[in-house]
Amino acid sequence: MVPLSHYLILSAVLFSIGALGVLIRRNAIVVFMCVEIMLNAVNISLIAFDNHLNQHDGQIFSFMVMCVAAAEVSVGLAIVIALFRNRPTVNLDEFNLMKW
Amino acid sequence: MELLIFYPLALVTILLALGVVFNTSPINSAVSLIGMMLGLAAVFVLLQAHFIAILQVIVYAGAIMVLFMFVIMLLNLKAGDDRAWKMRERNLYLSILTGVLILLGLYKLTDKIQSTEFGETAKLPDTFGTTIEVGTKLFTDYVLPFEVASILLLAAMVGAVVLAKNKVD
Amino acid sequence: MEPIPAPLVDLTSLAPVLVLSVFTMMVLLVDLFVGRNKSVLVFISLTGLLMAAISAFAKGAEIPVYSFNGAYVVDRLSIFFTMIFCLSSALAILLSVEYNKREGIRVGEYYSLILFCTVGMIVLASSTDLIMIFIGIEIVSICLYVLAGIRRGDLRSNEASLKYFLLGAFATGFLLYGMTLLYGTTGSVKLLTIAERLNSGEVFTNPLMLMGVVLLVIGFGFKVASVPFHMWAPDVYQGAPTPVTAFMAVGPKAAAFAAFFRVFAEGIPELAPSWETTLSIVAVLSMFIGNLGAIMQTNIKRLLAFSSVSHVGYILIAVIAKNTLGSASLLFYMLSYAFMIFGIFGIVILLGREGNENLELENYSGLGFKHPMLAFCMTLFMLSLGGLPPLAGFVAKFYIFQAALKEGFLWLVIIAVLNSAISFYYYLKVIVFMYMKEPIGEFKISLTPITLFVVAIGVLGTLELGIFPGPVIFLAQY
Amino acid sequence: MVNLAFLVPLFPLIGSIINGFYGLKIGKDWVSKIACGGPILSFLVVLCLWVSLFFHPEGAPYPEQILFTWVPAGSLQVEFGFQVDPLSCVMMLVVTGVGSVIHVFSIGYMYEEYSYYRYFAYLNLFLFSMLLLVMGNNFLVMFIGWEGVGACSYFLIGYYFEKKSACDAATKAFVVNRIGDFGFLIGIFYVFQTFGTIDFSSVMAAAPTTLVYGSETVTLLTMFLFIGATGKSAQIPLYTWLPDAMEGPTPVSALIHAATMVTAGVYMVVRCNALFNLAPLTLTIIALVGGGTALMAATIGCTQWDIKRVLADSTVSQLGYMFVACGVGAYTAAIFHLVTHAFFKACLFLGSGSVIHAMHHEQDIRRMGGLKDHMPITYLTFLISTIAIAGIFPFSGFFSKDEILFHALMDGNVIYWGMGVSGAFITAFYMFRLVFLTFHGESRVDPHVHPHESPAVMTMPLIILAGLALGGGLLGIPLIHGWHILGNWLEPVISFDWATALHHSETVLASHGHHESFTELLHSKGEHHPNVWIELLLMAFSVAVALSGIYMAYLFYRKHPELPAKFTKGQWGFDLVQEKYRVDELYDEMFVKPTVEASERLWKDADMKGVDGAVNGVAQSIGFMSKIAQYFQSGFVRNYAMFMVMGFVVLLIII
Repeated sequence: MVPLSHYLILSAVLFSIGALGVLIRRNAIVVFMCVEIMLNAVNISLIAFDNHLNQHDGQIFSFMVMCVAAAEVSVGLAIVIALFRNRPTVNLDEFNLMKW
Repeated sequence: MELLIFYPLALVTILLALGVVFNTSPINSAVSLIGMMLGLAAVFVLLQAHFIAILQVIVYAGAIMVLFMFVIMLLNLKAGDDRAWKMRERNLYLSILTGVLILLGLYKLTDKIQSTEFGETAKLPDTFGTTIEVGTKLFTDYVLPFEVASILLLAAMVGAVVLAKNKVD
Repeated sequence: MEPIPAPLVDLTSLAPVLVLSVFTMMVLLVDLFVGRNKSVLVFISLTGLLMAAISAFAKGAEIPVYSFNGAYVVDRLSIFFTMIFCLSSALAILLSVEYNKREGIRVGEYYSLILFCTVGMIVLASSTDLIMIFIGIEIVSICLYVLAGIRRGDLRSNEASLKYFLLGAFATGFLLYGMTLLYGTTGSVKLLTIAERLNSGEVFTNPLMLMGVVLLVIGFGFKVASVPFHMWAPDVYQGAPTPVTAFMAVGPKAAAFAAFFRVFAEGIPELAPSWETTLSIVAVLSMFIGNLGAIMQTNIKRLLAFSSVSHVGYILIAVIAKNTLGSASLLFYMLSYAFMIFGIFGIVILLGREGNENLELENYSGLGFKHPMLAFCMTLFMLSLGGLPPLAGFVAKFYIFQAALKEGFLWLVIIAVLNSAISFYYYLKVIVFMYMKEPIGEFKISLTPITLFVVAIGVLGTLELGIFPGPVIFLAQY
Repeated sequence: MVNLAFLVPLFPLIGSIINGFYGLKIGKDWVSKIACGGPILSFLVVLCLWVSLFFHPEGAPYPEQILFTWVPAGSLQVEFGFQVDPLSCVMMLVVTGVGSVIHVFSIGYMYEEYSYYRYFAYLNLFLFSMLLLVMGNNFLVMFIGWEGVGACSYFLIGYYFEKKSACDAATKAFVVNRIGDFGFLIGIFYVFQTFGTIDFSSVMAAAPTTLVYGSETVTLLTMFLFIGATGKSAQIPLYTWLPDAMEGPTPVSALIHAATMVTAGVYMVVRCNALFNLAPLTLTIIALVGGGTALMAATIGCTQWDIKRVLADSTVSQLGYMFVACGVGAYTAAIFHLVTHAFFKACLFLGSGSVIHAMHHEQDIRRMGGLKDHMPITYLTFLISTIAIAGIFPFSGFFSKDEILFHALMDGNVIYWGMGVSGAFITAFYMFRLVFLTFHGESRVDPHVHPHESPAVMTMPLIILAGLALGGGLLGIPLIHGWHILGNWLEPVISFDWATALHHSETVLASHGHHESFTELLHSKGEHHPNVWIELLLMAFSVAVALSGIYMAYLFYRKHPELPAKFTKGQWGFDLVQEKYRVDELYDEMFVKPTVEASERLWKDADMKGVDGAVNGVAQSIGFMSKIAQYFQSGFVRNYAMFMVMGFVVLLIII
């Protein structure tokens, strides 16, 4: 029997790795991927809680998270494509027209 | 017994996640992400969430990652000839700051997790996490989010088309 | 295998959402058949918004009504917010008509996205379930990501969209984590059940729950643009098309505040001792950083972005107050803010012309002599934003402070009043440019009627809510 | 009769709207007719209201006209209503009366201006706001007017917007006023916290039985209100905006920055006298601030060369006198001085306007002199007002100022009195310095300028105001019992039930275990009949002081014109005073610069030196913390994300 806290810590570690990726990568697509890691990490928590509480709410929630993730990815990649048409790069550091 | 499966699984997923972050090749990153998601599917199975595990494979590893791959191919991004694929340039203070922040956050999180009393784990029925159970729940108690999600997907679809279609009339 | 029992579906509660969804699909479909002239779409959208606003009262007087196992509610807050959303979307659409023509935005989906966004906002403001709130926020955000980038040929618009999207997705992660922890530690996703369980003291001192609360603050804080999660706001406001900026500053922000208020004041008021401090810090920082940031700005859209950050600070006080007066003042503030912001952006749009949006403050020099009426309206809005009586902004602020004082937050009120004094520094700057500087270049303003109409509505609303706020306050308080 | 009250502010409002929107179309003549018609009609209505008050049954509550419920916010009901009682009636008379006269003067003074209509639109709007301030039946309506006059004053100071100094002065006035308003608003919230209502009549009626004498609550509350008063009435430390406000047209200075708006603070303190009575500490502070301001501004007045600046400093100083009166509880005297000051100071400003008009916008008194032959009417009216402000019997200023000094000595202490008397001496000196330098002696006028007497539309107002400055003192002749018309008139508003209040305080304190007796205090607050001889002696003394001040001015500026230069040359003290004690510079250094700099550093410099530099490894390490600050708003997505995470971690640590 794996204790709940193990799953939660796994989730926390993956979440942090995802956040780290967002902070240090400069490629827009990889940053997306890191956000996906964060969402996935949260799914572990949700399902672990479900298992612990004998409920299905968390699974419904993670189902919705997947749904949202799919929607976000489609829009996000569309944004990248739109950008790429104007300026063929996905380097976040080059998008710095507006500041201060 | 389950712990014996859990630890290697957790280790592999974490390594694959790190692989996503630190890989300089876009395709490698994406493949690592697929691997990580499959690993998570296994974790879900361990948690008896069979339905979600299947979804994880089909939706995430299948559909979403294919989209990623597709875009990477479409934009024809290759490692090496674009600085974008590197990590951000070296800056000692920033790197230290980032590391410290993430570690601090992680430390706090694990600390809170470990200091929390969760009580007894419920005894799970055999039907837990099956498609029937989750489906019943989804179509009775959670029918509203289920339906509203359709609006979300439709909006996302329209949005993606608007942004990505080649030429506006 | 036994058949799944039919779910309990309460369609009248959902009336505005359903009506608006239908009209949205209609816009999508009709767009296929009309040519370049999109005015029929505008007409359909406005009709849809009107119908949705009317149908918000479908439940009649017997509110609050909870439906879908307590996932959805029709109450004072949700009805009033629905009205605000319909109003702000309608104004945004009206502002877009001429702007889109001028700037060559010829996508019919533009209108359907605004309507989708409105559906999301209504869902968000009426949900009492974490899953629903999450989905609602996502509908709103995804529509906004697209709307911000709808000028596809413009690099600034692209950049705004990308920045907003990346940070938004990042914040979504935090929000989701927070909701998860709240669910895990209380065992429910329904706000009512959570409140009940907290009330009975079962799970009170759970450290993980407090962690979840902090994560929620981040998630919601991002959506409403409060310090330190506000950084996207100036850039995105600047880059997005002007009507979308106006829309973003009002509707979605109001929706996020509705959810914010519901989760914090209705779901976890028992945890107030811990989140009060957190939110107070965020509110105070928002006020100061927003005001300090605005002083330096020379671009009117960025200036308004920073000023909106400071306004978020004031509005957060209403959330912190967490009483009925707080919710009423939140409603009132958002309504009056809608009038002011749409009025200002209407003028900003009027001042632009094709290929040059004239967004620098310098472009406003001497407006007071060339177009005294426009300058007068702008002055009115600026003074109202700063909180000069008897304009809407003053009554709104006063009302919020009242709610906070009732709970004994005198120190917060003092800081807020001090900040509203500071804020005059940059609101006056705009007025100084209009009245006290010689014009540079010539104004080539075409006073297009629909945009002017929006400005007029803004003026009327600002004055009405300032001088005769009685009926609206009555509605808000019920 | 009170139902007519809404007409009073309505007329100027209508005038303002018509002139503001259609002013250019209807031509200057109609603009002036409409602009002056509003205040004059209001004045007539006020007269009716005033007469109706004579028939008011004694002891009954004063009528209020409720127009509508403004804020029906559950526990907080705010009515939009007007109050017509003796105090507001006096103020209304002054505002509409002096206002009308100044409007008429403006026709002549401003006729050549291009945006003539704009000026009158603002001026009418100002009058509207001022009337709201005066007539409001609760704190919030007063606050509308309070902010409204600030905004109008802003627009009118910045009327000559081509001049940068005018714009700066306008902004300064507005921002400084806002600081005061901030105090006032907090005060209002505090009042609501304490009383549950913000109606003047209910609050003042409830004060004696709600508050404890000298308690922390009432002290704080009144202090916040007083901060509001210092902002609007230009007292230390917020007085710096008023001298700068002279950048506006001269009639504006007369109306707003002498006769009406700046007295709003005094009016508010008198209106809330029931609260201030219970806060002895606040009263002490008020008296000290008032006395200090009176002295300081008077000394500055001696060194200025600009005719309007001298008058502005004298206004600040006279306002200080009014606050001294408030501080010692002599509210009648404060209002009395307010009224007479409105007369003679408006006359002085208009007179200076007439001079400036004649001299083609020359304001430096070093380039005047000998004007009395060229403009006899202006000279005469100016002289009358100057004698009034100097306090020579039987001009109006003598009575009001003397009453203040008398109360300062009797109800206060010798320090207040000393401040007042020395202030009076300096006042007489610098006012006559002004007269001598402007109107007497050799002409130092630029030979191209030919001064001439102003047209009748400008001299008539001067004559009216000079007449009032001459005879206004009749309102309150203190010696003869029953002759203090103003005192008897205001009695119902400012009488305070000391017995109930102190008794209540004793009981409350006793219930908290503090046994304190206020019997002695109560006794001292009772009727006391001062010796007539003491009063006469004081009068004689102050007249002597004023005369000696005048004589000194005569010596310095008529008899031995070379003396002043000898005295002042190289004196650091003189320089300090001439530079207005460098308070402006001090504020600039302390508040304005840091704010602007902080803003600049955080946002503007960020990318120039910070992020780019850091990324390219060019910038030197200038400290860890400052680098973090530079990541503010750099335009890089990941930096924004970083800030979010940082906020997250910080919040985690806090919780």
